[in-house]
Amino acid sequence: MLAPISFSMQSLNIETIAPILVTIAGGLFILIMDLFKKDLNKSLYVVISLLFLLMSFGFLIDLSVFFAANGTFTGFFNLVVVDGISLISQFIIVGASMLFVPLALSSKRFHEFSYPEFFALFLFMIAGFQIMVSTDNLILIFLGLESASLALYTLIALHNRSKSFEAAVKYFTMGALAAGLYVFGAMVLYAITGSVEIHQIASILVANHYINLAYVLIGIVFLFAALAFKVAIIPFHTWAPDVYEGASASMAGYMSIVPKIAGFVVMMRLFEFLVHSGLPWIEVILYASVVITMTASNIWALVQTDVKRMLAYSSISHAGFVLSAILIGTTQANTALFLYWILFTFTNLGAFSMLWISRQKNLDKWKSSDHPYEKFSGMIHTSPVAAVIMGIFMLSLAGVPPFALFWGKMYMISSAVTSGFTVLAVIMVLNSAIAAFYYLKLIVYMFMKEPVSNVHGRIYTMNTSKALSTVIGVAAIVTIFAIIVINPLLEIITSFVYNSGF
Amino acid sequence: MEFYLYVALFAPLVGSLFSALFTAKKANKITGYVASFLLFVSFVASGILLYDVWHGGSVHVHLMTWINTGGLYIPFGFIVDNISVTMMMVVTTVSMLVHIYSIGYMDHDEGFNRFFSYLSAFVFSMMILVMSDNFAGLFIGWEGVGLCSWLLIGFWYHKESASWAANEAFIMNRIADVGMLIGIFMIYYTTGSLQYDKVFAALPSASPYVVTLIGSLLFIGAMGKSAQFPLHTWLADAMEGPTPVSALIHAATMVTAGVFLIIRSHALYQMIPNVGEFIASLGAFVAIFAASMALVNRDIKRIVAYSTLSQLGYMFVAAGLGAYWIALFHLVAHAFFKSLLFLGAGNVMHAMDDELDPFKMGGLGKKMKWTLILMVIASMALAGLVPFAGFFSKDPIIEASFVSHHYIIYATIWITAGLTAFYSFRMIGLVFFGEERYKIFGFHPHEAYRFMLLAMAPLGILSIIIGFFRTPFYNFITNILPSTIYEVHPEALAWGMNIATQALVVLFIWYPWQKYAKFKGADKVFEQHFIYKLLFNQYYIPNFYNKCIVVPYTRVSNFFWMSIDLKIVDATVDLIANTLYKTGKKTRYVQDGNLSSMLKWMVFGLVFLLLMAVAYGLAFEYPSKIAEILLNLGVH
Amino acid sequence: MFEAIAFYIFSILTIIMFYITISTKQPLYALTSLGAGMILISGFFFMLGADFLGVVQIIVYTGAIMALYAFGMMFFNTTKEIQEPRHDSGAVVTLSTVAAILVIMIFVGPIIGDKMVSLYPPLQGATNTQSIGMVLFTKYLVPFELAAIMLLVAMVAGIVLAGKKMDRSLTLMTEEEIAMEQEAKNKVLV
Amino acid sequence: MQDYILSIVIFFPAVAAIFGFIINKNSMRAYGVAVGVIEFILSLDLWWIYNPNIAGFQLIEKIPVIASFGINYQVGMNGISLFIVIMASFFTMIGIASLTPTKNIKNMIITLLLLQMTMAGVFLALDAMLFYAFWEFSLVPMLYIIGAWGGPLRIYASVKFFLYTFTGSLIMLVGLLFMAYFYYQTTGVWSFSIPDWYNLVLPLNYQIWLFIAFFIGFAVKVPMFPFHTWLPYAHGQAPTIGSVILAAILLKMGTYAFILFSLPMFPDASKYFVYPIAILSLIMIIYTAMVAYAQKDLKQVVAYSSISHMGIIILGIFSLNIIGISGSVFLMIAHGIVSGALFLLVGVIYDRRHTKMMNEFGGLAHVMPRYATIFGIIMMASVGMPLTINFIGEFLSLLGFFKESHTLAIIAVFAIVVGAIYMLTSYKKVFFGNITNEANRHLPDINARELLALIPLVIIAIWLGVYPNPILRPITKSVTHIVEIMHDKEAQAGRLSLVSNPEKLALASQATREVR
Amino acid sequence: MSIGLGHYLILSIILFAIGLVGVMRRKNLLLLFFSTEILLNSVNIGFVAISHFHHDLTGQMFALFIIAVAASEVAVGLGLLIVWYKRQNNINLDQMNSMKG
Repeated sequence: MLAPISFSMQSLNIETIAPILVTIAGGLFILIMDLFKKDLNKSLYVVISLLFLLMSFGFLIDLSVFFAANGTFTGFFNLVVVDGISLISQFIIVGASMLFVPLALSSKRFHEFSYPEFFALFLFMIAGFQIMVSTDNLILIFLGLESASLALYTLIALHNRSKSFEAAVKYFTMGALAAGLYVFGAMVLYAITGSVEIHQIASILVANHYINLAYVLIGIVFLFAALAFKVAIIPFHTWAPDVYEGASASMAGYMSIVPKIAGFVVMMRLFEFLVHSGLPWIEVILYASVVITMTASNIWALVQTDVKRMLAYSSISHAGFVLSAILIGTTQANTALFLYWILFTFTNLGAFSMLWISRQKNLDKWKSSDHPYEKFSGMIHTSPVAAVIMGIFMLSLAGVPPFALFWGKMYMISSAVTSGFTVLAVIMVLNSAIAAFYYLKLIVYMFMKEPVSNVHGRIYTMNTSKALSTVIGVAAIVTIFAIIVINPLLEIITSFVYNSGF
Repeated sequence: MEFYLYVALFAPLVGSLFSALFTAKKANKITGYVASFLLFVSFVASGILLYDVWHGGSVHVHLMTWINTGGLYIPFGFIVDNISVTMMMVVTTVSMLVHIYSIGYMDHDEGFNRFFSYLSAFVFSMMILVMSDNFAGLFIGWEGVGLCSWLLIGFWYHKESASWAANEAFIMNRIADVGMLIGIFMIYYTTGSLQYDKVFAALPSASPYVVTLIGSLLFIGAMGKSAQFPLHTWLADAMEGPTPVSALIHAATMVTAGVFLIIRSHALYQMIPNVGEFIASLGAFVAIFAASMALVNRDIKRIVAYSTLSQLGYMFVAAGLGAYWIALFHLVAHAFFKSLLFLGAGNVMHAMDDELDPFKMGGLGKKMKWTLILMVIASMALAGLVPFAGFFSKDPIIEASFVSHHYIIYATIWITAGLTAFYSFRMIGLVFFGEERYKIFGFHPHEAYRFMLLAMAPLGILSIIIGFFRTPFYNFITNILPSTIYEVHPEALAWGMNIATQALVVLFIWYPWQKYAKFKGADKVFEQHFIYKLLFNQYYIPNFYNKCIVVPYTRVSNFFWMSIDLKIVDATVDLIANTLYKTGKKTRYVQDGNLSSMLKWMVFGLVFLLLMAVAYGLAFEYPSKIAEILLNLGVH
Repeated sequence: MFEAIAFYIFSILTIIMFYITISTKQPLYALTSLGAGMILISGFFFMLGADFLGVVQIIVYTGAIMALYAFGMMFFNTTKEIQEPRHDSGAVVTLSTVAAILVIMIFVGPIIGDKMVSLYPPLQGATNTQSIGMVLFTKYLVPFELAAIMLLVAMVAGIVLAGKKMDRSLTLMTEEEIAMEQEAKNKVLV
Repeated sequence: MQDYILSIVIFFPAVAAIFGFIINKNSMRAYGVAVGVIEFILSLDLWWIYNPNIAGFQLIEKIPVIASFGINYQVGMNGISLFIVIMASFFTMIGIASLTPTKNIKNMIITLLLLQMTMAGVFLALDAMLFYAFWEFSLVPMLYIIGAWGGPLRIYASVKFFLYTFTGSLIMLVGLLFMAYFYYQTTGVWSFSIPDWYNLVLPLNYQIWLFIAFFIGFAVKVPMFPFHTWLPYAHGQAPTIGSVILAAILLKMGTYAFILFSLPMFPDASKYFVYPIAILSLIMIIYTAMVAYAQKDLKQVVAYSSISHMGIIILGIFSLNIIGISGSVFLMIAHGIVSGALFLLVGVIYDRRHTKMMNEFGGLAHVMPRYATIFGIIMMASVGMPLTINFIGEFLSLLGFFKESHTLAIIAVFAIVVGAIYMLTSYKKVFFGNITNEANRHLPDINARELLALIPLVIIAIWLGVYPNPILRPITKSVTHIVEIMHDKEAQAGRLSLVSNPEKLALASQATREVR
Repeated sequence: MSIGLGHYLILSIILFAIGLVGVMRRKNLLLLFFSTEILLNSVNIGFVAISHFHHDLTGQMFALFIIAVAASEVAVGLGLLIVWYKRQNNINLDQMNSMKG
């Protein structure tokens, strides 16, 4: 008979997953509530979700304080890691989710928000992403990834129109393939090193001087492909435009931020030792990925006719831009990644929210796509404030100072410059220039064209409500006055990233 | 004395500004009177200054700093010395008279006020030009007179030819100004200053090459302003302006600025006699060249203009040979008689309703006695008959060229003296004598206003008597100019030469008188002759300029714009943008919306990365084996 | 020797089964062969001493998943032969073959695993199932719980997606239609 | 208040613009004029406060913004920026005052005020990032002005303008970041402060690359020869006010930046590149002048003439001596005044006839004598008539460059010929001759509102031509300082280090707030 | 001859390749899902084999969780297919191309 295993509750460090537990609890709470009382208004669920997210946020702050004092710590048999990057990325995930949830309170009714399950799934999804970033165990990453993804597919489909089903099915199928690739990659690495924890894999590989390099690279390739799918790196990006188009604008905005940051954090953990391994192959592959992703998606974004689809391609481009941080791999670059992503969160979520509030249900003119450029023609005359705000988001995305994203871009380019990636820096700025064109296209439509006849300015804010306005207001204010928060952000992120050894 | 200097300088400006106030108003005689009066004031002030300078004084003032930066110091400084006061006298005298004359001449013109504004502005610029104590100030005046010349040539802007001529004059002067400006740069670069005194003190220590260069460059400037070949075409075309303008600007003052520049810089040119010789040679060439064109011209103003050109040639001969005082003296004398000639031509034009072709006139002498007399005086002065001004001013030039052993120059300008007489009296003959051909064309000529004639009278008197002031002038001016005396030895030869010249002149007065005073009809045979055509078409030089400079310039400009700027430079930029856009258009259907192909893309990406990984992994693992295989394949 | 024979037989069968799955035009064949392949895979598990996994494989895959698929097949009415265009199978086969060959080429070589330290060895004297239990409830506690959440998510998702509420779409209805519907509902209640 | 006067000058218009949103449409113009006047008075106040004894920057304000990355809000002025700022506010003022009634005048005025903020910001910023932020943001209002109120091709023109300049400046951004990195390498501290950067000596090869990076950004803005094609479109399509500000102020950003960055930071590279840049400038001067001659649209003529003049400015800057640079700075002001006036003048006939094609006109001097006179005066200033403002700038620039290279300067002097050619022919086409087009027969002459804008410009054009000292002296002072910095660095070229005699340069970064 | 880890891995790879081919070829979504199951199953073999030969339980753990994930995926995937089928009345992915470009 086996001896019973015993370990103290203390040793588990249960607080390490406290923020995650809270979100899961939130999801369960909503499900249970629904059991007792049906047909509750969505606003209630929004508030409950917000409250749980807020609690999660509070726990995160608590953990951060602890981290700032004591450095990285782990829980559950070293499975759950609380380090700087997991904390920052969880802040981003939870924060972006808090910005997203109020978008459910649109004045028009859409199908997904009529489900309490929507909010439950949403909270489970957040938990999944939180798990994903706070571990370096490939199994746990996989589980977090899958549970989040499964929830996400459902959330997309719940929008309940054929485009969203199509989007969900496409995303799902490709996600399944990516899952296969991921586990295969994990298998290869496991075969070589006998471990599925990244830091152990790293130390074993380094100890063996990367013997059997080809195996290692194969494993890396499979993992990279799976993660690249998640963050939409070309050629694994093909889901992104269709899914963004099929999903509701609010969901698309959310997708452009949260799943990607989770993916980036995993990539960061995985590639942290590889880019410092001195293997030129890694550098070349990442370099090529960065350049191709930025450039090709920019070029495709140029020719889009639908704003949301354009923003989808632009999100791919931004992801490519940020991937360069992984390539550079210095503390400054990793800091820049998070800084960029925080600023990107506000700007991009703002932009998608603007699309969301202009969502029409049944306008004959624009049946085929929700947000064609023509719809925004002459917006400055009919709905000036909305046009100005949208314009600011576009400028920020294009990287025009003093708006938020410029500072992220600047810091990212600086990190490239500092580490000797001069050509990369130049490519990055040239791509920013290309990107400016399509952002400008929307500005041109909004500010320089004549309004479409028979269109009332109301259509641009048809779907708005106080909650949505608040979200947009917050996003706009942060976008405009980002400069004030950059310094504290930068200091915190730098110290967090540096203290977790990235 | 400073006070008088400022009065002399600024009175014309005040007049100009005063008139300018009325430009938009109807013609008002007041402006003419005020401007003329202020010119008179300026004249008086100049006279006082002359008196002062005559008695050994000299005024040098420093009004204010103009430019002061990085070691460059240029003040608004004015100097009144023997040279400038001479010029001031000429300028103020002629201007004053022309102003008065213009009150009558521009009587019916609606731009009367504007005219006086421009004219006084011109005088002001000219005063700056002659009074400045540095090259920058000189250049201000230089450009200022150019501007006023542009305004006045194009005064009747509704005439296409007038505005064209104005632009031509301005642009051609500008071309010359390039040389001038570079010369000024060079001076500054060499001497570190632009003040005359400092420059001339410093130049001797500069290398001869540089000095030669500076001299040449300044002369290029002078060539433009004084319309020397090959920049001469503007002067004839400038006759599109009102006649008083021609009298003042294109005869008496502005065109002589080039000569003035040489005289002013005599210290410089004395150092470079070879440049001087070139100047003299060019002057001689222009003298005969212009005179030849005047021979056959059918436009009285143009005849006078060519004669001006020719006389400028004389002046340059003198200046080039170092006979600065003679050049200056001829300048003075020429100013008087040539402006008189122009004003006379103006009277004729006035009488003939702006008709200029002398072949349509004839016999005007009966109606315009006074004009005839004045014109004849002026022509005689021009021809150099004893005792008119020309004899005292022009003949010394001929002698000087002889004395300095430049015999070709001598021969050229000697012949030119004859030609001068010829065309002058051809014109007199055609205009004032013979049949009254104008009647065919229905003109009703009349004598000019009394006061206009009165305004001309002093010029007539001066044309007669100025020659007798040669010796005092010599004494006066050689205080600062080199006092070379060109006397032909032996004295008999001198006498002989004088007589020969006079004879030549008389001969060439008599011949056209014979031919044209009784003019019946044009000599058809002669008009078909090659030489006639050549001369009549001004040696085809304007045509040449048009075909070889204006047209190509336009074509090249168009080419630059249409072919280079739009089709290459701009198109390249657009090409980059279009390439990106088209690439996007062509490749966007990589995303064909089919799930199968999306999955294939993923697998393709994976396989590609695998290929890379395996290739690199193997290469990393078996470098020696791969090298061996490659070696077997013949790759080193 | 027995092991080798069993391995090769199982391998060949599995490969054939899965090949049928991906190539047949009869969905029913595909389903059957997939199920067969999965059972064969459990055979490998037993051969490798992973008894627990072998059982799980049979129960979950063949029991649950196959049943779900069979249900789906009936729902979608795909029992008859399906038509699939074959125009671009060349690229497909090339890509996969290249991928396989590449990886195999590498794996023919030795693996460093020989020198490797085992991090979680099976407990001495415990069965496979016991060992798995020991690891699962200590080290892999969090993944285990998370898997539960994941299954909950899947369940909720499946219920929601397949539920009746999805038959009408609020997204596509105008606000007026929604209001009318609401009214009608209220009337029924009253 | 005087301690923060620069910030007030920069941000007052922006604040006013935001308040502008609540102003009624009908009172907007009055509001705009009032704000413009106040801003102009504020900027004149700068001149009053300006201490002529300080060669470097003065009235420095420094507030940390991103302290950990060395980005500060740092502003200050010297004799160079002072006058450009005054000119900018001046043009904003008269631009608003002379605005013809157009649609959406409210948006226009708000945009103009924002533009004024960015212009003041660019010229007063002493932190490279702050500079860059204003530099980039200035594109946005201009984009809107051209794109919303421009001619038929306005969208193409505005987008081209934006993208072209944006691309150039992004490359400059890389240069800025490199510069900061080198500073960090040398001192261990991040800093984007320009006076700090002045203390940095760079090896030649670094200098060359950085110079190129900055050059691309500046050259597009100036615009220099192969990068100039956005300008004719922008000018051709922009509304009058847009062209005026674009030509008068925005183009000066590029040349100002050359003086602010390229010369003192990369003295050796500047020297190294003198000839290539001089040749480009020559092409700009001669070639664009010829292209201007070929134009049929009056506004395009002025646009190309701008490029031609900018060529002289660049040439003067790269004379690398005090005379030339002072002349260039002076010419920046001069060209601002003159080209601004020219565009206003073109706007006058455009308002009346809605066309700018020269063959539509002819004989305008008959019906619009006052207009013709003012145009004539400004044109003469443009062709560099002495005693007008342009002459001094051109004269000094060319004289300065003559010291550097005789041959090239000689070619450059031909600017005065080619300039005269296109200007005079255009003038002739529009004003001289008889009225051929009946539509022009009854054109009203220039009116009081237009005169209000133009007369000050004419007065300035002549006043500063006759008496340039009030602005030439401060300019010279500051230019001398910059040239000294260059010389100090030359002395120890080679290694990445700080300048060895910092006490002299310390003056530059010292916060000197001497109040008169 | 004994069967080593290599054999199992090669089998795993072959099955994975078959899965990939299926994923790319299948136009019927249901059958496409079958192929994804093959992918996961092939990996399972690998994990278990490695686990066996390395005497390490992690591989089996991984395989266990993969099975769990596979089960969840089927639930969600079928749910999605059902809604799609209800709306479009087919599950052929060639009909699924309303978004492209």
